[in-house]
Amino acid sequence: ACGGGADKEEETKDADKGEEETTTDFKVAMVTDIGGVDDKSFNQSAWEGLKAWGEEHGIEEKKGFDYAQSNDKADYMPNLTRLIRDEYNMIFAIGFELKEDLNKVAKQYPDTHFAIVDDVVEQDNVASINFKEHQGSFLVGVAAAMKTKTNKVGFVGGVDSPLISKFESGFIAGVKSVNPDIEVDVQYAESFGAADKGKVIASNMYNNDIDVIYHASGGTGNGVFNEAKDLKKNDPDRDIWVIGVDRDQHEEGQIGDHNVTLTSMVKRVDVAVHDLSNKAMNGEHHGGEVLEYGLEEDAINVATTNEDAMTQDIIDAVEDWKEKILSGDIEVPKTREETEKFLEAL
Amino acid sequence: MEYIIEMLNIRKEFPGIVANDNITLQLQKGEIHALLGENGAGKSTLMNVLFGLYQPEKGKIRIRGKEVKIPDPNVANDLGIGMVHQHFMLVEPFTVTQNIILGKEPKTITGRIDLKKAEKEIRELSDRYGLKVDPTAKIRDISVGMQQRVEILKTLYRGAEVLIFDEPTAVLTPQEINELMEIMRSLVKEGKSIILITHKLKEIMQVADKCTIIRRGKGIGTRNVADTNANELASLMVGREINFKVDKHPATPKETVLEIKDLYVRDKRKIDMIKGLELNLRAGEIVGIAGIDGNGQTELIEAITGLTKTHSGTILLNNKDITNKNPRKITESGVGHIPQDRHKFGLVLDYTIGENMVLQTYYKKPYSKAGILNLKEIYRYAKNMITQFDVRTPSIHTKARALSGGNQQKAIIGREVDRSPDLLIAAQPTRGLDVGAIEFIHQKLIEERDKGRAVLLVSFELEEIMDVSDRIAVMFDGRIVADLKPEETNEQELGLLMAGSSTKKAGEN
Amino acid sequence: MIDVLQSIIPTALFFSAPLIFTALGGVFSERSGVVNIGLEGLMVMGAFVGIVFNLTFADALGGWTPWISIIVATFVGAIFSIIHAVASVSFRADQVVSGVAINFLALGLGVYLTKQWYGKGQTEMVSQPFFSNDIPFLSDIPIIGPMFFKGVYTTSYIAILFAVIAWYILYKTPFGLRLRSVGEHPMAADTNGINVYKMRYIAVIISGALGGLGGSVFALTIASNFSHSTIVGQGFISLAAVIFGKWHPLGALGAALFFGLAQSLSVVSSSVPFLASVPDIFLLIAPYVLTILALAGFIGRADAPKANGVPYIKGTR
Amino acid sequence: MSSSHRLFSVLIPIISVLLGLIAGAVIMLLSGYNPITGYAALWRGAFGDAYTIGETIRRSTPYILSGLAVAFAFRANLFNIGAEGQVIVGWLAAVWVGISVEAPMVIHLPLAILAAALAGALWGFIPGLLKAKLGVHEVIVTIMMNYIALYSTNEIIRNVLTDHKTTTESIHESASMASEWLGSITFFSRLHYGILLALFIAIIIWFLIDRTTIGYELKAVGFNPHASKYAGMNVSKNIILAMVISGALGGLAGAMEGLGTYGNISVMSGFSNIGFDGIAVALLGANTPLGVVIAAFLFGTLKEGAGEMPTGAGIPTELVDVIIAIIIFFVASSYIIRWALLRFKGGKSK
Ligand SMILES: Nc1ncnc2c1ncn2[C@@H]1O[C@H](COP(=O)(O)OP(=O)(O)OP(=O)(O)O)[C@@H](O)[C@H]1O
Ligand SMILES: Nc1ncnc2c1ncn2[C@@H]1O[C@H](COP(=O)(O)OP(=O)(O)OP(=O)(O)O)[C@@H](O)[C@H]1O
Ligand SMILES: [Mg+2]
Ligand SMILES: [Mg+2]
Repeated sequence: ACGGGADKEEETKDADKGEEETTTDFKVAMVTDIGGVDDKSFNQSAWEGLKAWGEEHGIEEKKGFDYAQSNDKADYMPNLTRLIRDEYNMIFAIGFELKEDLNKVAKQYPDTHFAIVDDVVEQDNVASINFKEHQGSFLVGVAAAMKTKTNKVGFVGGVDSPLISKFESGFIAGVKSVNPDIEVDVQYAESFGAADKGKVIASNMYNNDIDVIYHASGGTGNGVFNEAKDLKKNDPDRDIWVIGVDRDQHEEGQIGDHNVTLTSMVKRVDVAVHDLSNKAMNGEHHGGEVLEYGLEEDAINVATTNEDAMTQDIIDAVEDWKEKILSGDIEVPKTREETEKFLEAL
Repeated sequence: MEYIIEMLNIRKEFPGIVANDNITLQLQKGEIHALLGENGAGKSTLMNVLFGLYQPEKGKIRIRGKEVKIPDPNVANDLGIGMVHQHFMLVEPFTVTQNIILGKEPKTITGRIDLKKAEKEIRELSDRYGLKVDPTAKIRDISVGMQQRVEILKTLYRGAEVLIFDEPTAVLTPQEINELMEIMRSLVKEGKSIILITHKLKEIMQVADKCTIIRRGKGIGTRNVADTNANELASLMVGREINFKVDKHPATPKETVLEIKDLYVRDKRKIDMIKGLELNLRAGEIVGIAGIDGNGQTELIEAITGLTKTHSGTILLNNKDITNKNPRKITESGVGHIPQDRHKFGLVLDYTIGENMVLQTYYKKPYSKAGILNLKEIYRYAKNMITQFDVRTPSIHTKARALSGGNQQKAIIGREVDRSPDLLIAAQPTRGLDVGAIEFIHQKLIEERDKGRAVLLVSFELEEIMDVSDRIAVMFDGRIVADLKPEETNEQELGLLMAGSSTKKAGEN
Repeated sequence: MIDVLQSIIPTALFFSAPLIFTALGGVFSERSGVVNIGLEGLMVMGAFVGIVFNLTFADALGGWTPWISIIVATFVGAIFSIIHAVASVSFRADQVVSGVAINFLALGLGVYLTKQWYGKGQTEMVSQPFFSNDIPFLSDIPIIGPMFFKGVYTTSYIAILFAVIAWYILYKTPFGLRLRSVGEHPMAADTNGINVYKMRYIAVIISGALGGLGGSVFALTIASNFSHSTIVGQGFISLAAVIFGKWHPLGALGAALFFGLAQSLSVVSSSVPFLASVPDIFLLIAPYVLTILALAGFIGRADAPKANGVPYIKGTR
Repeated sequence: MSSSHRLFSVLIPIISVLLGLIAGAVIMLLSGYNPITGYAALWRGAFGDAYTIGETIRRSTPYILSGLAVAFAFRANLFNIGAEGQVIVGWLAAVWVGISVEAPMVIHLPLAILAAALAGALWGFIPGLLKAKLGVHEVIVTIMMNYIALYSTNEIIRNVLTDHKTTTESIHESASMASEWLGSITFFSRLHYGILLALFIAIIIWFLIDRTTIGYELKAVGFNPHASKYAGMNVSKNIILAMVISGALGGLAGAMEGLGTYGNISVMSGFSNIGFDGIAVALLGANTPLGVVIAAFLFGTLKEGAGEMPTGAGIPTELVDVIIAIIIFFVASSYIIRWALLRFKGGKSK
């Protein structure tokens, strides 16, 4: 680390020196949010992308790429700073929670390049990586609409926020596009880690004849899966489904010979991280830009692992709508207002 | 006759103090043996040694001639030793039965406590020794006297042959004391032996066969009660002559300080505890309230001091209405109060003795100014008080908890008296204290009277009432039923009045 | 109305079960005079052990895995709680402080070992959690059946059964009488020949066992895996249930069920017509507000065991 | 006697900390790490350079106040588990005023700080009132108030302070405690003037507890409500006052975050833990203001230093929680340390 209480000018010079050396060894790192690098979600995905990047270039972990884990909101800033002073050239901040801290840090270290996932930081040295989750959510909505027999589906959100609203909006739009008569029940647990709350909500939803639940709620979703599997175990003939999020959550849905995971809205943070790392290494920084990764970039997917459940007609329908989105025929709503307009137009 | 218990040359040390130094106590079967000594002389310690709570550093204990070790109370129980502690060892929310059987519960085959069997056994025991108790009542609902009978039953239930009573009468009313004396006699008749710790020489003279005296941890000797008298015992105990008759000049009462008119007070259950009470108190006199516990004394004090709301009636202090004012207002208008339960109400035991000295005045100059304490002034004052009132404490920074009962009481009295209140209420001011301390406190009360204060003394001890008061108001069922001069009455008459069997006005003789 | 009950009662039951177990543990400990702020940590330990054991032995033990897992978690919880017992009974520690240490220790150790053993901050999901079942015959009773006997976890009934057993033990047996006496007036118990320290050790260990059980039941019925956020506050809610239930096993049961009902009601309300218009935020905080109101309104003052939180030192008064 | 007492009160925490660190080293050894590398990383993480020192102080700042909040209530024999909720509402209130009021700094900053204190005080007032008037146990009410604070705050951020966003805008400069100068001497750390305020308040609280009639009454009521009532103190008032002041301190801890560290407030998906950690800080500090300040710095150091352990030595940060637990455990068990010390001393003199 830097030696003791040297004054600011000298340290900045040090950092400059680091910048000059980049051409020979380019270093990339990321700061996780509270979820941690093994959250089976976007942090994990990002780290996988970074590892893949390292592998591609034969770089060793901890030397050329690394991550810093945040256990606490208070950790973001020190983690970012630590990596900067360990002379990483490109630093990813994973998750909208890091937005404010990154905003400050980016101002303080104009010579380091940053990227934020899931939010926008308006600084010349920060690339903002956004995903078109609404697109994927729309498509799983289509799948849910095709699958439901009761014409009732549910959405479980973690914490009500603009990001999760994108999931909600896309999902509702997708469902209603297939059949406007399907009811969508939306509930928030106000936590990404409350499995008990997730289970209570799921129990209530399934009890009210909802047969497909899409969750965008992190660990809270464990409770949703848990409830679905429990019902399935007791009554294997009952058709109930969960739609996973971020990763393919097929594994979470396995119960005996059955699997309650209909599909998952896969968000390839790894693709984006890998891609941007490469670009940065080539001097292409995209600072100040908002990079949108979506269906087109293959950064948003719909999982089809559950072959029994994702029947061909569902897959076909999903493909159809995907085409429509790609072609610009439809604009998937991202917010509640947009959803309202979208539904009126249906 | 052989000894049932012999404690020979017992020595017990605590850090920095030798509580028992070479004490010998020999108890014969079927006798009541008194143990006498000042506060802190080492009586409780000696008994705790016998009961297995403490281990002696030196000395032997023989039971029925056989030398024994008593490592814990269980062993003492097995050896037939039972103890009725000074502070009752009763679990308040439990019933009488539960308390008695605790640790030795009869069981049904299912492992459940056999309450029926236990209750039956307790009824039998209590009938045999004349110990009236209600086996199903909760401890917190029964009188102190009954609680003590429960303690006695506890020992009998465990088959005790030797019963130790540690200051059993300190908390009892005169009636209850008489009952206890009866109980002790019947226990002895049934073949039990008793060790009785008490500060009251009268009681020793009344029931004890022998008396062992200890002073400052040392055994002074054993006397046959029949061969001695109260004066001798007292001087043996204290090491000097004790003046029993309280020295005082006749009172010269002046203007009325306290005037209570048609007072009604209800308790939590909305039952009238005080029913139209009338009382006058003048400067320069001590009025003693005589009465059996539970006849409204507590409510009366609480009403005067503002701790309970009155239902109707007026209380005037120096002609100013203080009815239902808050306690602080009342204190400030000139009322001092020595509460009955010094641990609960008199002191903050976790405060130092210095801090306790300003419990009533901390917010006033010079102890604080604009809400800021003047510690220097507080400590200066406290030091002054502890010398003036002979409070024996290592320093003013000692926690009040660490002081002996007598010294705690002296501290409270000092604090209350020094504020020069026009009205000083003293509730049971000498309970549990040794004669030396009692003498001191009585003197102080009389001094206050002579300085022109009105003193209201509430006590269950007739002797104290008779000795100290200038006027006696007998309280029965929430009313003052008699108002008389001590020299014109006797304990016999007072006892009857307190029991509600007649009424009398001063000067009727 | 019946509809609503049919949907809230089963959820309340599974939601409450871990709280009931843990709160019962709290009742034992506090009845003996040892304050147990460490319930949260004991649950964490239970959840950790339950999940790790389940993951490790699921293949070998098959359908018995969850049962054996909770037994092991109970056992480890008991052992873990000895730390609290040693501190607060033998070392005369401030019991609140020691309980707080338990909370830190359990979470720290649990996550540390998870990282050590699994190389990540959270475990996989277990393959052998508890499943609910319908109770034969009883579940066919109209109205009542679906409310209480359809799709319920056996563990929920065990929890209720445990509450009754705890009541029996505490209020009907010599052991219970002794345990309570130690919490009210240890010196009285001591002079009656009861070993105060032993009783308190036993009580704290029982609370550890039940806390561990509660945590593992939570993990194996609700969370399915272990991470730093598996147990977040359930132990504190259980502590509240102990006090709310006036330190009585059946009271604690009632309080835990009340909390489960309030929680499930707040979720269900959104599908109840006249409550649907209530803003979500009010439903969200409803369980907590209801608890406060219940306490303020009709439960009122509760007296803790007198000697609760006071270390017993032989020979002082 | 009293000098050895003073010696013990210094020795015991030091020994506890040492024992905690030794236990941590043993755990590291057992799990195959090098304790020296581990602790070196911890040290670097906390004091490695000006930046980390700044961050360590910054992290300790709210702990001082939340620790004081818990300690203050304890002195009146009240257990305020609700410091967490008080921190959250204080944070919210501070930011709210910071955003919505326009005024010169001399007015704006104190106003925002005051708002935080008031919000926390309100959060303490409710359990205090219920305790004083109805005898409802403060532990349950404060636990419940934590959740109410968390969820209500999130709702207000989303629907009142912002238009369905997760983070509010930043407070105006005039309400900020952040300092460019402090940042500059610590290499852009977020060290802010809050530390001065926190230390100042610690002194005030010390004064309040030990030197004023208010403190005298609060402690008396805490020790013995009956005697206090007899002495003319208003027991209910004192219980409420103790909770109100305690809550206000919690609120101020929130202000440190809202006006100092972050300058805004975000929707939280879980507790901030500043209040919960305050319990441990208070207990470590033996509920005295000076003790709390020292414990807060210890806590801040360990927590801040922990961040460096995974990157610097590959050791999971949770090890620090284990170490903290062991330290607390030994502080709690001071009796046994005292006993051991006496044995040791006695053995030597014989
Ligand atoms: N547990 C203890 N630790 C230290 N010193 C003690 C302890 N118990 C008693 N002492 C000391 O031993 C001495 C004798 O106390 P003891 O309780 O036996 O007196 P006592 O004769 O029963 O007094 P009293 O008449 O007030 O009941 C006292 O000076 C007291 O300070
Ligand atoms: N743990 C202890 N440490 C020091 N002194 C003690 C201890 N326990 C008791 N004492 C002392 O023992 C002495 C006598 O105690 P005892 O229990 O007989 O109370 P007491 O003085 O008779 O008061 P009271 O009758 O009002 O309760 C007191 O001086 C008290 O300070
Ligand atoms: Mg005694
Ligand atoms: Mg005594």
